[in-house]
Amino acid sequence: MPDYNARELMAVAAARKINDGEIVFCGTGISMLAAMAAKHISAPNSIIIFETGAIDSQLEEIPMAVGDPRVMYGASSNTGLADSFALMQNRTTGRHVVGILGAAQIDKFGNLNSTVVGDYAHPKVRFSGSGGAADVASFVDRTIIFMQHERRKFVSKVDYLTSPGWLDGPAGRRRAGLTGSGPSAVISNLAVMGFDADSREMFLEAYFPGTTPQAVLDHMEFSVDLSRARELEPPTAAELKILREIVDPQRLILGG
Amino acid sequence: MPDYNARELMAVAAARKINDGEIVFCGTGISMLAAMAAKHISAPNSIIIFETGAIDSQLEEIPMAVGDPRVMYGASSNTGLADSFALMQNRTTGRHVVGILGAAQIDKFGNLNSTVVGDYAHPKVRFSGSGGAADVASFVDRTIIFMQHERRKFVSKVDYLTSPGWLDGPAGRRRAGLTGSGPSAVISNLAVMGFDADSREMFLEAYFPGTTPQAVLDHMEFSVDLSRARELEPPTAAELKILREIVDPQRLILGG
Amino acid sequence: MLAIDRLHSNQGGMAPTMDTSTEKVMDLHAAVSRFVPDGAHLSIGGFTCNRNPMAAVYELIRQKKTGLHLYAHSNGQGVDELVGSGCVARIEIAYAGTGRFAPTCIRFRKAVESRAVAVEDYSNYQMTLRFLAGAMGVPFMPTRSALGTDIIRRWGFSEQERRSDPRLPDEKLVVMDNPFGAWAETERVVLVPAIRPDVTLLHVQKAGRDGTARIEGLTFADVEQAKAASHVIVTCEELMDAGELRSQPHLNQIPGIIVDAVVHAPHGAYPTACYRYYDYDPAFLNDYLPVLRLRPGLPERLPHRSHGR
Amino acid sequence: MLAIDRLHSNQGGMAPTMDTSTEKVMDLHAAVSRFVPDGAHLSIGGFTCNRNPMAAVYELIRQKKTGLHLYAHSNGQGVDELVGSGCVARIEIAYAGTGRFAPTCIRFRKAVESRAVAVEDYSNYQMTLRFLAGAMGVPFMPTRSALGTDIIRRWGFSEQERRSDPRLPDEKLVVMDNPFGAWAETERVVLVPAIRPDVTLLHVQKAGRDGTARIEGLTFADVEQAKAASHVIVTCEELMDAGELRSQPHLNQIPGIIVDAVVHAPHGAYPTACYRYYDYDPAFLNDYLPVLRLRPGLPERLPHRSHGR
Repeated sequence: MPDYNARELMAVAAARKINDGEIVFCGTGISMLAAMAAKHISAPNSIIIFETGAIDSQLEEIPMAVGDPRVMYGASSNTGLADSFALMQNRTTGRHVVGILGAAQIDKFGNLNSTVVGDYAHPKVRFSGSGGAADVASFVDRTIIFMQHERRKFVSKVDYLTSPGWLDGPAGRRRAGLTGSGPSAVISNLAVMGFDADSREMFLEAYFPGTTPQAVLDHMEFSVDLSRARELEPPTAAELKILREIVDPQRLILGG
Repeated sequence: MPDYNARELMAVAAARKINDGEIVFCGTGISMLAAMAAKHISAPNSIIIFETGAIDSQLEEIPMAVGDPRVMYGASSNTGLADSFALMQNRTTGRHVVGILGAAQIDKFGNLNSTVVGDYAHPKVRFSGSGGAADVASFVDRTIIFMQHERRKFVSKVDYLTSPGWLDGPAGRRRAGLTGSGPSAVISNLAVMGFDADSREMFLEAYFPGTTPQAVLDHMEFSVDLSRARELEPPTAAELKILREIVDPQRLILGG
Repeated sequence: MLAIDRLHSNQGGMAPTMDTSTEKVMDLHAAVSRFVPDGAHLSIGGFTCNRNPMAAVYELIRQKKTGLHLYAHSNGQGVDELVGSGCVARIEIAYAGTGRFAPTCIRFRKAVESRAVAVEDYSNYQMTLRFLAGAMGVPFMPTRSALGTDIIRRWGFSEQERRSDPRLPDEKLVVMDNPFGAWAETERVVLVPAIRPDVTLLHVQKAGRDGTARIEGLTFADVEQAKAASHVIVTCEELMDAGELRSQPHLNQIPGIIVDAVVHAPHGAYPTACYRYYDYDPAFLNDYLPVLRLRPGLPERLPHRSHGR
Repeated sequence: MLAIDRLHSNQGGMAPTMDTSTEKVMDLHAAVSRFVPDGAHLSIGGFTCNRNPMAAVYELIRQKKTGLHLYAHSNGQGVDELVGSGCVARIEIAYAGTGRFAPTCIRFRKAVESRAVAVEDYSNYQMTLRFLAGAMGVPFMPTRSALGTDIIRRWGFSEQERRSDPRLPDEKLVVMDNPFGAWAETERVVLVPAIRPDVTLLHVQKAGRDGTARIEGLTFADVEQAKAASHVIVTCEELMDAGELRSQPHLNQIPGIIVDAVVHAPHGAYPTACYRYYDYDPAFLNDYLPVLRLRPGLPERLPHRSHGR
């Protein structure tokens, strides 16, 4: 079995979650690797879009931000924010989008906070804010969330609900007026979490090789069902080769 | 005094009504001549826009329709309908637009019908419909209207109110929620009509050389104030030269 | 997977699908038979005498489509041919006319007067906003256009007809006080409902095999009409490798993923204009009127002159 | 007539004007002093590490502007420099960050934590729609974005502050049932209010002396921000004769009539990127963070490195 680091494992775990024919909404960093890798693994007809206006990017070089001019390379069409988010809100195209998001805090229903720690009016810590995350989480039919697995990040209640997950449970989104579905997976540096089809609560789907279900739980403020947990299948040699030789040969995101 | 035909007189009468620095919304035909002539007569910094998306057209050749590719020539920007009407609805730019319109029927408040004669559900005669006229008449601060002076066209009540004039009087537009002002002039093949600053009712401002106030009235179903009427100053040699040699040397619109 | 494989019925219309495949070229007959059933809600691009998708329109006529529900802002020849050929049952429109040629859209007018088609009137901007709302996936857009007019007061389709047809919104439009007070110097707005056509037909200058499309010159409301639709058929003057178009993605208004069929149809806008390829044909458009008066039953006679199918 | 001659007060803001003249070139000092008074409502173009109007931002800092009300979607370096230099009193924003470099927007964060600036949060699309509403002259736009979240529930400016300030809408946003039933599969929408900035600052690749401007590559929300504003200052890499730009009007997004000042400012987006002219400067952006930590009081030290004013 080949050696790999946590980022490689996370990128592969996410890439495996992308279905053929889907539109992948990418943020900066590891989500780009996952989207690019997916096209070479199991989703050759998936396409990549950016909120900044690039539709069906070919991504020759890895962009350092979604505002990076590199996102335009080989796109089918290239405009601006208004068109890009309209495509996600439109039900013909939007329901085919899988959004890849990250956040500072997540709760058991996959609601995300990327705004503040503490009270909104008197924050202890201020983050960058929603960006397009609240839009994507509102519009598209499913999201995949990247997180660092820490107790202060997997919290019982997010300090500020920036991006809607399943809100307060199965009927939460519908009651709020949201049409798409909520998060389908959380991929952390320790595990892959799913969301129960009935309760919409987070559960442990797979733990990374070298850790245990209990170790994952120790890094969370709330508890989740462990009964369905299995050890994640490590990246194959073929997957790692794609990631290392095609997607990020300079290891800009994969790191040293 | 030089000879001239009714179209030349109408074009000149309208051109004189265009102020410097205004944006002229043009339709097809004689309104284009008026807008082009105005730039050479008294409004060098006026500009011409088309609903089809051309902003600040230079119009080398006379377009035969607002959808004609010729409207794009030398424009500052060229897009589509959404941008063009947004510019008219926006209060920064919209309040500088003078719209030139035409219609099948007009009433004393300058309300226009370009949709049907007879009942809407069972029309005796169907016309082309609003096009952008209702939009322009709703958004901009003033309009100039070209009409053929006939009794069945200057009517007590329009069969269908397509484009708002002053609606039912001075407070009509405000009550309906419209922000701009209504029509400022009607230019026909017999006369120039104004709208009273208080009552917003049509009055005879000037009759064409060769006709009389009473003759104008004979071509209308409703009566108007004649007390302010004067004979229209005929086109000057300079105005006719501009029209004939610069604006429409092939007499495509001016006719034979 | 071809989009056609995923077609299934949805409230009597066609379900929206999306196609990320890279090969969507087919002939006009196939495209129209696959994506335009009788009774489809259809929109066509272009404006008066410019870039009407005439080749596709004539194919609809050849295939004797009936019961179409047509959406148009200012459309000329395309609307008149479809209405005159008996393809259209209902039409929502702002303007029917070609410009200085056959400005009366005579067959449209006659059909409305004889009540052979049901018509509902809007303004150009209202229709544009309705397509934009469809493209954006929202139920309506606000505007001040036509407040106080019969466009607001008179409906072409009755309340009963609307409520019994799930493909029509229950209201023609809704007038509402501004919930933000007088913000934007606006006391009142009219909300115009989104249009979601089953199919939009566009004629463009350049298209790629993957559906990427480039319009040169005026875009009218074509982009909004395409993005609002469940299916899009693009006819083009030049069929190109997608890579060529993708080397300048900022010039492409239509991303390939929203397109279902790409048809190579040189002169596909004739007798209307196609910027940089050909002008409108004034002789044809002038002849149209007297020919129709003489031989109203022969719409297919004319198109043969150009693209001969 | 220069637009400046027509300036007059309007609800404490600057009255919208329009300028059809063909010569709008001035230097940056003149443009900023004329069109950006203290307390102005300002929006700046660009996105994270791309095409921020940095030359204009540094000029605002040099002129020690105070009390600015800033509107931004995802802005990085421009926002952080303005906030860090004490120019900004209030900010409505979706995201403050530069991307992989100085992703924390440290001075913005610190200012919010210490309550040196008042902040109100929206999403990127909401901010885009708010600029679009301003550009379209309507009071609001509808969307489903952020329903059920604290973006809807938590306001940054109090109801009292809103009602006493005619330049702010009375509501942050309004949630409303769809008046068209479930049309467009939507039961509820949030209406986001139009933004009408007093001034928008844009940096573009090419501009004409008449204000006509051409953006190459991603346009972000620059076009909407410009059209929404009462005044527009455009800085450009290349100052061109208007005729050159007008020979390809479909490539120009900004018509000259909405622009008040054109400033020739090569490298005017540095250290952020300007497509086809220069990339972002990773060394500068990496240095920014430690330099700020050491010498937080010296924002003007850095820009000298590039355009040396």
